[in-house]
Order: sequence, then structure tokens, then C-alpha cells
Amino acid sequence: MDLYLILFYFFAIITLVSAFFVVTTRNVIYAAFNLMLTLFGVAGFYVLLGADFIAIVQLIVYVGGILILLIFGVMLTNKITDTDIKSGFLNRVPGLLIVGTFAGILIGTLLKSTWRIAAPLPPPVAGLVGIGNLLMTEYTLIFEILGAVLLIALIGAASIARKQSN
Amino acid sequence: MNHAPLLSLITFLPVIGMIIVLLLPKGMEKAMKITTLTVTFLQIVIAGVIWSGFNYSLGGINDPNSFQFIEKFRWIELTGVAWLNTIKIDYFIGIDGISAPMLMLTALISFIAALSSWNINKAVKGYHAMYLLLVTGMMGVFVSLDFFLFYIFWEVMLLPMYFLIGIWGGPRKEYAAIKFFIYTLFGSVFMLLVMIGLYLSCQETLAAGQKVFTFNILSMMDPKNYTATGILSPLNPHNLRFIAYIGLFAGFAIKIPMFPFHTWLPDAHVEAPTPISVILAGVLLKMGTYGILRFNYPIFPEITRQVIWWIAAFGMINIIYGALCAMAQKDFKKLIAYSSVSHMGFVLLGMASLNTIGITGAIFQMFNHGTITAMLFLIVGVIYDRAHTRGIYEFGGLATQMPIYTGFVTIAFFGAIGLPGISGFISESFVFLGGFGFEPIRLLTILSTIGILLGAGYMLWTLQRVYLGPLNEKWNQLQDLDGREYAMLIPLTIIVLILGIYPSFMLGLMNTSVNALVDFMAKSPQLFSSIGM
Amino acid sequence: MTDMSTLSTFLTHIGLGHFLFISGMLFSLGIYGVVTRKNAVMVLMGIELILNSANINFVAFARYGNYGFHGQLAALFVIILAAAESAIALAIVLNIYKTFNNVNVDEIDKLRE
Amino acid sequence: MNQIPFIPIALIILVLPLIGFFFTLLFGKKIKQMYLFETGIITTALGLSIYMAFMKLMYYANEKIVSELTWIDLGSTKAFGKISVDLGMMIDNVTVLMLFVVCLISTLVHLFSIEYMKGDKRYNRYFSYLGIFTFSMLGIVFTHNMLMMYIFWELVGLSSYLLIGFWFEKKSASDASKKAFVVNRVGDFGMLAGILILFANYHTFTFDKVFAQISQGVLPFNSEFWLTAMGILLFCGAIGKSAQFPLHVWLPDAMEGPTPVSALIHAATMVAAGVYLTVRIFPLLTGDALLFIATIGAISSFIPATIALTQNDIKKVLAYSTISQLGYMVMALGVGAYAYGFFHLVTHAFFKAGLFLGSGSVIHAMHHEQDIRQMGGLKKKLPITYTTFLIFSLAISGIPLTSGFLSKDGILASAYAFGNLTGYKIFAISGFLVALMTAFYMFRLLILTFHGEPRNEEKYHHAHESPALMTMPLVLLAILSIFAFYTINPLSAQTGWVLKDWLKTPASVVPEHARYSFMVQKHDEKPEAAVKHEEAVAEKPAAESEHTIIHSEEYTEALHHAHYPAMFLSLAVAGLGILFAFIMYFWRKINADKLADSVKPLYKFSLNKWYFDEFYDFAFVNGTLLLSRFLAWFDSTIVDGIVNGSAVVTRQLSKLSGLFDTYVVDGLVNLSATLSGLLGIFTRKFQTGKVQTYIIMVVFSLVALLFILMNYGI
Repeated sequence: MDLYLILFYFFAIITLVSAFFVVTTRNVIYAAFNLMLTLFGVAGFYVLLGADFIAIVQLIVYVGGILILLIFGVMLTNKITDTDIKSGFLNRVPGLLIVGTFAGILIGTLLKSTWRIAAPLPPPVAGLVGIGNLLMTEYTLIFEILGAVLLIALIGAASIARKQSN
Repeated sequence: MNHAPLLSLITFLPVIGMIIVLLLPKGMEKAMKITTLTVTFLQIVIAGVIWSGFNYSLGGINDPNSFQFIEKFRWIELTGVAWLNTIKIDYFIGIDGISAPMLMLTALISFIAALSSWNINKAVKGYHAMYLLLVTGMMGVFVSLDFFLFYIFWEVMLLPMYFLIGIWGGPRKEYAAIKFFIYTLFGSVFMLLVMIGLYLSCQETLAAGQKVFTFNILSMMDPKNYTATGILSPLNPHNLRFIAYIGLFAGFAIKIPMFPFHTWLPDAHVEAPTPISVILAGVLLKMGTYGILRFNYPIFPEITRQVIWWIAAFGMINIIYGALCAMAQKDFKKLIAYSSVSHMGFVLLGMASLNTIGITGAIFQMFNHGTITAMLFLIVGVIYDRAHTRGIYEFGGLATQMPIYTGFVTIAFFGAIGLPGISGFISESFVFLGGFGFEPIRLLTILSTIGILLGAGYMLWTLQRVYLGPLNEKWNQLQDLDGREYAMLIPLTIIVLILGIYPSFMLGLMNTSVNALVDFMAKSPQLFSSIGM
Repeated sequence: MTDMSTLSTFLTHIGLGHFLFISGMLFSLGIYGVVTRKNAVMVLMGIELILNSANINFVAFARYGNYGFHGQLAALFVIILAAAESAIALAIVLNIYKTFNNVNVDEIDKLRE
Repeated sequence: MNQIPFIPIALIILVLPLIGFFFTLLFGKKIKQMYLFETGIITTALGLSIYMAFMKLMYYANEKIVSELTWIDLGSTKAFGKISVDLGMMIDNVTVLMLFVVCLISTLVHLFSIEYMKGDKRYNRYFSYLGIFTFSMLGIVFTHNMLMMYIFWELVGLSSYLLIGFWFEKKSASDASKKAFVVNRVGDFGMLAGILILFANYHTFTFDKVFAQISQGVLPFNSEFWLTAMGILLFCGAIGKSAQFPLHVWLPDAMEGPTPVSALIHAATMVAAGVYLTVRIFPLLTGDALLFIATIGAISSFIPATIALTQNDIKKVLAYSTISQLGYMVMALGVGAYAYGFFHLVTHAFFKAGLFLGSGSVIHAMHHEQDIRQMGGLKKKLPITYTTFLIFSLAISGIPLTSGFLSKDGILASAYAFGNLTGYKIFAISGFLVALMTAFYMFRLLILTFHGEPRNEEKYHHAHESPALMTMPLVLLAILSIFAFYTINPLSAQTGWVLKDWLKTPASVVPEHARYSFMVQKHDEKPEAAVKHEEAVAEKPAAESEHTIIHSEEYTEALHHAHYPAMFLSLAVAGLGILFAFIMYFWRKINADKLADSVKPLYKFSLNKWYFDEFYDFAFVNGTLLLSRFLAWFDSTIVDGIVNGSAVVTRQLSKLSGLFDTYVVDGLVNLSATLSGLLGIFTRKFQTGKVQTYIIMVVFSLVALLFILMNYGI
């Protein structure tokens, strides 16, 4: 039991600290790596919450795909010869103020609310079978549409990126 | 419903065609024209199938079981809406012997006008899309048995017409289009009011025993279906049925067009391109008289009885006034437009007779006016295409230059005069026989027969001024008809002649329904008024 | 793998609030990133944070509310959309870069005109 | 019942010309010989009709063959009962005689036209038009009901329109054809009204069924007045078609058509259709209606005769004489001389067709010169034409040994007897006066054309006798104008087979007190007759034998007495007329011009055709045109003006409301706009165009919202 608690706090610290660095560091590359850590941490929460499959997807898609994409973006938009791949800030003070207030309200709400929770939490149902079934039955349409969206996004991205070069 | 949805098919086929036309890329004008032509031709084929499956012994009118090719399903259903409880609107279409001839006419005229549209080269895509939408609207008007549906089709038909006149028309097209549009809209406002009034007065019992307000026009024909307090209910001693009748009648009368609401017609005709004139005269005008027969007569039989003299009187005015106005025109198209006014007067007169022979004559006249006037407009189109003028006095002696064309002209003109052997004769004489057989309008009928005299006068005078006499040398380059024009005129000529010699083709189609209507009109006024007052 | 029954006990013990707190913090940080960053790529990273916080909420609520796999599926879809979104966004960023020769959002104020 | 298939033969005869019309019209342009096909078809029809007429008259003279079929069946309704429209054919003696006349003259005209029209650019079209005319005319002949009569009536009008306007390039021709059609329509208008009354009351168009109902006492609208009115209205059709006063004006103009057409249509057949119609409806005419008809006939015979005296166009003279002779026939029917009226139709058809064809021959020879003042002395150049023309002239003048004498004398005798019986002597007087004038103008025409010295040497020089194809019809018609074809007694037709065996006056079916007194049977056969009628209705309403009541003996007696005085009188006036003509134009004892000068107003009046055309133009044509122009003005100015006016009013109103809108409503709006503009200047500060600023604001608003909700909401 203690192990789980330790694990939880471990993930929590990784996530929040690295997230903090993501939004504060000047160096884009650092930010990207910190983002990777955050994503790892979130994947850990998924595992704790019994969502093994989502955790795996998180790792593969986010860490393996999106993050790489972002780093590509960084490299393409900053001249490699530019040694400091840094970026500045703006609106720092109002941003901090507002976000702080927002976070305060959010956490206040969180504490005030009572959540409807299944009293004895049932053991998590493991496995891909359930997700697969749902995807093929109830969520087929969404699934298909998402497929299409991905395709369109792919083509769209390619065409947008190409357009200017002509 | 164990038959193919032929009526839906014939109604919505043009919409499919319209989508195809819209999807075709810009350069393929020919493909667009061919699409329109194919769609309208398919409509004729479907109309033929419908005709072959039509049961001549079923009457229709107010009996839902004797309508044919019925398609009925719930279209809109909302429950728990304020005091109305349930709003339901049915998709309810079907035909009887009164709408069947109109259906055939619409299919035929649409095809002919599509042929005639071949040489319109301005914004072809838009034109054909609009045209096909128009055809859907017209078909829908003639097959709807639900007032709401009818109203929708009525308006659907209006909009493309506005653009077809306003974009592809002549020099004063904007004026004409606006006039047409506002006039018709003016009429449909009345119609809308009456429709809502009837809706709130008439209830239909569903299978579950629940009573809901209904747009079903067949339910509106039975006094038992009305609520006690409905504003247009015969049970309500303070009902407004008379005013509603006049409003509805005015809405339709504008379309006929009945004097004094007729002045949009000459303008619209003169400015519209030839195929649109053909549609306008061939089909659109019939909607007015059809509407009166379908709505005013069976829904308000007791008031129809009261105002019957006036209907006949307006019919007579239309006949004589239209003919006299036609005589004074110098524009060929305007002349034919006024002759339309005159000919539609026969329809009104025939309807007012309330007997089989007169109403048969009226409906048959609707069909014949459709074919013959379509021919007349095509004929004007032929010389307008060649000479770019329509002034009657600018021609002369075309018979020498274009003999075959003049042959068709002669047939069409004599058809309009009502020469035996051409279908117009049968309908006109039936109208007179019917009208004279009905005591109250006997005198009006006799006066109306002056119309045939005047008709001969202006038609022959025109024939002489344009086609006979010495050839005006200005026009010695004009070519006789080409293949496309043959294809437009020959089918109409054949139909006109066949129906002139053996009218039973068409009369058989409508006969049972006409008799049913006559019986209904004979007995139901008592039903309506005995419950009420 | 993890022992299922003990994991459930642990989750009951620790409660939903912790997860929500973390997701709330992530969300706030994400917004902060979006708001304050100059570089467009960095803004994108902020958005990713926001999305992740939402995903945590989905999964956590589904787990505690015993809604089966539905929450997980929602998270899955979000991930997929995030992938699509970031692809498009990067394409746009590239374009912006080609046009303005930098990707600093504060200098791109065409919207003002 | 019959050994001879009359109905099929009749159908074939009817359809043949129609076939000829269609094929000649369709292929006439390609195949130059199409006219021969058409002529052949008509000749075939003639052959069949001779056969049919012979069989009918010889073996079935007392029978009436009827065949009908339902054309349009309108089912039945509770309120109005069963309604259907029948078509049918009826063959009796009148039918076959008329059939023979039509077919014969049509054939002769076809033959004549082959030469006469040679070289015309629409040669085949001309023959096809002749075909449709023959078809329509035969339809009238065969019909047994009023509707079919009307249908073919109109078709005849159409074919006459086409033929009169055959040379439509001439404005006068197209004018004439239009006039003919429209004037005929005026008559048809009355006829249609009559038909409406007929159908509204009897629900059938069939003559026999209507007669049967009337004889049972079913009157239109239960009044004898309407019976009379119906008869007169139906007769209006005849007024139009037979060019009776006051609708006679179209016929002289119709001479614009080719001359053979005038012979066929405007002399022998179409104009006789009116008389034929009157013959058909004869039984339902009341005494008053008959008196009206007789009056119309008398006026129509008198006025044109006076006009014909002064005309100089050879065809115009003949046209007016035609109207005059048709007036005779109508008058004969009006005074109850049914048989003589129809008999005169037949004989007149032959000699008038002959006269027209003869004039055609003259015109052909003179290279389309029609003015008789340009002719003269043609006797030597055109011997055959002259001889036949002389015979026809004698016939029309009513000289013994000709057919014309037989029929005309009969009519005059009937009118005389009628005058004696009823006191209306005016008909006889006018009849004799017309006979005098007829003889005069016919011989004036003959002398001016054929005798004397040629007045136009050049034209005379080129004149030549027409080819055989043109003279042969003349000869044939001349032969048919001899008495021997109708009776063996050259002085009285009464004993001849035509009148004795073939033409029998049908019994009147109108109530007895509405008839002429002499048409009421005095001896007591009545109850029996009534019984017979009922049987007839039930069994065979068409049987001829039931309808043998003709006139009272009183009438037969009067006719017998009138015969000799009338004959001598008519001979005398005819001789007088011819004598005058010879005095004035042959021997020139009296100078015609001087005579004309001495009665100048009268002469002018006659020369200008009593100013009928001018009057009609003034009163009706211009009146209608004026009215139509006024209405068109009314329509475009007043009716449309109201429409446009309401549009203008609406527009002005909208302008007004627009002004209101601009200054009042919009003023407020602008005020608020100014305010918001000020506000905008203020808030603009926030609008940096940077996305992030916006996001901050969004989050700020969100925070604010959450704050509010937390404190006040939820």
C-alpha cells in the first residue's frame, strides 16, 4: 500500500515540476524534454487508475509522436545556426495573476465539492477487450470519423506546409 | 404502400438532376442541358407508368381510400408543444382523376420547355438548376394531399420562377420578376393564414384514439372532424369561413390569373424567356384553378354554393375582357398572354357549373390550354429567335418564307379559336354545355359565348398580319423550322389533334373523380351548414 | 503487474481529489504557458498540457464513478485529436515562419487590422 | 335488316377525302403527281356515292338507316344522371341526294382545277384543301346529331378559310378569308346558343331523339317561346353559312378565292349547308320560327338581287345571285315548302356550279380578267362555254325545260299558296320581283360577256376555248340542268320521282297550336298517331313511316290552285326580265348609263351593295376595335395603374418610414453607436491583435464567471 502512495507522489512531483519547467524555461529544447517527463508522469497516473491501454497509447502517441513532432517544429523554425534556441515571455504578470486566481478557484471548488463515487471501488477491469468491443460497437461512428479526421489532418497539414513553397 | 414510390420519384427526380447539374464543372454546358432533358424525359416515362397503373374507377376527392399511388408517413412530429399537444405533419401525397391530368401535363410541358431551353446560353448551370427545382415544385403542388406540404411546394415553385424571369428575361425583366413575385407572395400570405386557420380548426383521430390538429386536406372535407370552437369550423356559429374562402380564393385567383389580378401575367410573359413562358402558361396558371378545385370546393362546399355566381361572372369577364385586350395588343407575346387570360376564364366558368360536363370541360380546358398555349409561345419563340422582335405589325407574309412553320401556326391558332378536331373545342363546348345546364349562370354562359367570336377575330387578324399577305422583304432570310423545333412542336400537335378527335383518353382519366366531386358538391353543403347554423 | 484488489483499496484511500488537484494544476500551468509564451511551438506545448489535464479528469472520473471504459475511450479520442491538432498546428507554424520569418506570436498581429 | 352495307360504305365515302387530304398535304411537296391521287380518291367517293344513292332511292326509299356510337361517356352522377355524347350517321333520301350533289360537284371541280390551277406554286396544297373541304361537307351530310353538325360546320368554315385565302399573298384574299370565318362565327354563335338550349333540355344532340321528346310535349324550359327561340337560334348557323341577310357580306368577298373553289364552296355545297341544316331541323320549327325564316329568306333573296343588277365583276354578279337563290330556298322552307326548298338546292347546285365554272373558263381564257366591261363577243371564241352558260342562265331564270324552272316554279307556287292561306302575300310578291331581276341580271351578264363587239381587243385576241378537262364538267352540269332528270313532265315537278317518291316533308313535332294552321292534320288520325309515336320512341325512333303526316288537305288544295297562276306569272316575269336585258344591252334601245344616271341615288346604292360593309365596319368592326383599344388602355393604365400605384404608394410609405428610420430610429442608433464608439476607443486598448491577450481575457472572464457562480449561483 505504501508503495502505491509513494508511486503516486512520485508521479505527481514529476508531472508538476516538469510541467512547471515546460512553461517557464526559456530554452525550447529544455521545454520539450520537460514535456516528455510530464507526459511520462501522466502515463503513470493512468496506470494507477487502471487504464493500462491509455497509458501505453499516451507513451506511444504523445511521447513517440507528438513530442517528436514538436521538436521537429522547433528545429525547423529556428535556424540551426542560431545557438540559443530560446524564446521570451510576454504578459507575464497579468498571466500569473489570472492563472493564479484561476487555480485558486479551481482548487477551492475541488475542495468544496462532494463527488459521487462508487462506494466500494470495484476492481478495475483490465484489458483491451472491453475497449475494443466498445470501439467496434457503440463508438464505431466516432471511431470512423476520427479516422477520417486524422486522414484529412494529414493531407491538410501536408498541403498547408507545401503551399507556400510553390 | 405496396407499390413503388412513383410519385415521390417523379417529384424529386428533378432535385437529383439539379444536384448533378450543380456538380458538373463549368465547361460542360451541353452535359447540363442533356441532364435536364434526360430528367424531364424520365418524368414522362414515369408519368406513363403511372397512367398505365391508374385505376379509372377510383374517385378520390374526399375519400383517402380511393386516392392512388398514395405515400403517407409521419414527417414532423413534436409532442408536448404548448396547448397544441402534438404537432404532426404528414408527408402525404397521392393522385386522383383531377390531379392525374395535371401530372401528365406537367411532365409533358417540362420536357418540351427543356427542349426549348436548349438555346439559352447565359449562365447555363444556374438556369438548369433553377429550372429543375421549378419542376419539382410544380409536380409537388399537384400531388400533395397535405396542406402544409402543398404550401411548401407552392413556395418552392415561386423562387426559381423569380430568378428565371429576373435573370434570363427581357429588357424589363426585373420589373416583371418583382411584380410576379410580389403578386404571388401576396396571394400565398392569404393562403398561409387560411392554412393555419384550418389547421387549428380541424382534428384528426390517430390510431391510438388521440385527437391531433391536422393539415390533411381530406380530413378538412369532413365536417365531423372540426372542433367546436375552431375559427374556421362550421360548428362554430361565429366562424370566419366566408372570409377564409375569399382569402384562399384570392390566393388562387392571382395565379389563374383572374381579373383584376391579371396584370402580372402580360409583363411576366413578355419578359420571360420562351421556355419559361411555356411553363408559365402551360403549368403555373393551372395551379390556381387546380387549387380552387382541390381546396376551395371540397373544403368549403357550402360557401362555394353561395358565391358560385360570382365565380362564373369573373369567368365571363376574363373571357371577354381578355379577348378584347388581346385584340388591341401590338406585341405578339402580350397578345397570347391576354388570350391566356381569356382561355382561363373558360376554366372558371366551367368550374362554376357544378355539373359533370362543365367541370370535365374545365379540367380538360386546363390541359388543353396547357398544350395549345405552350404551342403558341413556342411559335412566338421561333420567330423571336430569328427576328429578335415580336411586333405584330413588323411582320407579314411569313407563310411564303416559312410554310411548314406556318402550318403549325395554323393548327395552334385554330386550336386556340376552338376549332373542332382540335382538343380545345371539346373543352370549350363542354364548358358552355355545363354552364348552360346550371340555372343560375345560364345568362353568363350565353354572354361568354361571345368570347369564341372575339377569339376568332383576334387570332385570325394576327394570323393575317404576321403570316399572310405579301412578304415583308426584311425577313426574306428567315429559315424554316429546324430539328429541335420540330421535336418541340410535333408532339404537342399530335396530342392536341388526338385529344380533339378522341378526347376520352383524357376524359376517362378524370371522369370518375369529376363525378365524385359533383356528387360531393351536391350533398355536402347541407352537411356543412346543417351542423353549423 | 499491479495487484488489482490492493490498487483499488489504495485508490479508495487516496480519493478522487488528489487526481483532480493534479489535473487542475496541470491545466493552470498549461494556460499560463499558452498565455505567456512568445514562441508558437511553446504555446503548443501549453495546449498539450491542458489536454493532458483533461485526460486525467476523464480517466479518473470514469474510474471513481465506475463508468467502465467510456472515460478511457474519451481520453483515447482526445489523444488522437491532439495528434491531429499538433500536426496541423505545426504545419501552420511552418507557414507562419515562412511568411514572417519567425514564430513569435506577439509579432503576428494581423488580426488587429 | 339491309342487304346493302350502307353504313360501311358511308364511312368509306366520308374517310376517303380525309385520307386524300393528309397524304396530299404531307407528300405534296415531294411528289408532284399527288393531285392525281386526290382526284382519284374523290372520283372513287363519287362512284360509291352514286351506287349508294341508287340503291337507297331505288330499293329502300322509305327507310332511314341510322348507326351511332358513344363518343364520350361521362358516367353518371346522382344529381344529374347519365351523360354521354354520341356520334352517329343517318342515311335517308335527303342524305343521299345531298351526298350525290357534293361528291359530283367536288369531283368536277377537282377535274376542272387540274387545268385551271396549272402552274400555281402550291398546286398540290390546293388539292389537299379541296380534300378536307369535301370531308367536312360530307360530315355535315351524314350527321344525325346537332353536335356533329356543329363540328363539321366549323371544319367547313376552316376549309373555306383556307381556300378563300389560298392566294394569301394578296391582302384582299386574306382579308376575305378572315371576314368569311368571322362572319360565319357570328352565325355559329347563335347556333351554339341553340345547341346549348337543346342539350340543356334534352341531354342529347340526336335529331330523332329530340323530335321524339318534343312530340311528347317536352318543351325547352317548358315554354313554346323557347322552342321558337331554339329553332331561330339554330337557324342562325344557317344564316351565317348560307350567307343570308344580315350576314351575307362575306360571300361576295369570298370570290377572292380561285374560281373553281367559288363553284364548289360558294355556290353549290357549303352555302347550301345552311339550307341543309334547316331541312334537318325542320320538324322542330314552330310557326313563328318558320315565319322568321321565311322573312330572312325573302329579304336575302331581294337585296342581293338588286345589288347584282349593277355589278361589273363577273364573279360578284354570280355571288349575289347565289345569295339571292339561297334566300329562295330558305324562304321556301319558311313557307313550309320543304320539298321544293331542298329540290331547289339540288338543281341550283348544278346550274350555279356550272355558272361559276363557266365564268372560270371565261376568266381563264381572258387571262384573269374578271370585269365584264372588258369582255364582249366571246361567243365565237368560246363556243362550248357559251352554250353551257346559256343553258345555266336559262335554268336560273326559270325557263321551262330546265331544272331551274321546276324548282323555282314550285317555290313561287308555294309562296303564292302560303299567301292565300295565311295572308302573308309579301313573300310571293318579293319572289316574283326577284325572279324578274334574276332573269334580267343573268342575261345582262350573258350579253355583256359573250355578245356584241369585243371591248378589249387585245385580251379578246388572246382568248381561246378552254381545254377538254375544263369544258367536260360544264357539259355534264349542263346536261344535269335539263328537266328530264327529275320528272317526265317539264311543267310540273309534282309528278316527278324526286318529289313524289324521294322527298317527303317530315311531320312537324311541335305542339299543334304552335304550327302553321295548314300543317295541322284535320282528320282524326291523332290518337292513333300519338300511340304510334310512343311506340316509335320505344322501338325505333328513326323509322320514316311514322313521320308521314305532311300538310293538311287544305294546303294541298291551295297548292294545287296556286300552281298555274304561279307558273304563268313566273314565266311572264322571267320573260320580261330577259326582254329588258336584250333591249338594254343587245339591241341597246335604252341606254343603260343614262338610265343609271336618271336614278343615280338608287344606282349608287345598289352598286355599293347597300353600304352594308361600310355600316358593319363602322358599327361592329370599329366598335369592337375601339372597345378593345379602350380596354387595353384601361388594363394597362387603370388596372395595372392601381397595381403600380399601390407599389408607388408602398414605396413612398417606405421612404417615409425610411426618413423616420434615418432620423429618429437611426438617430438613436447612431447615438448609441457614438457611445459605443467612445467605448470602443476605450476598449480598443485591449484589442492588441495578439491571441494571447485574448486568451487572458477569456480566462479572466472565466474566473469572474466562476467567482460569481460560486457566490451567487449553484
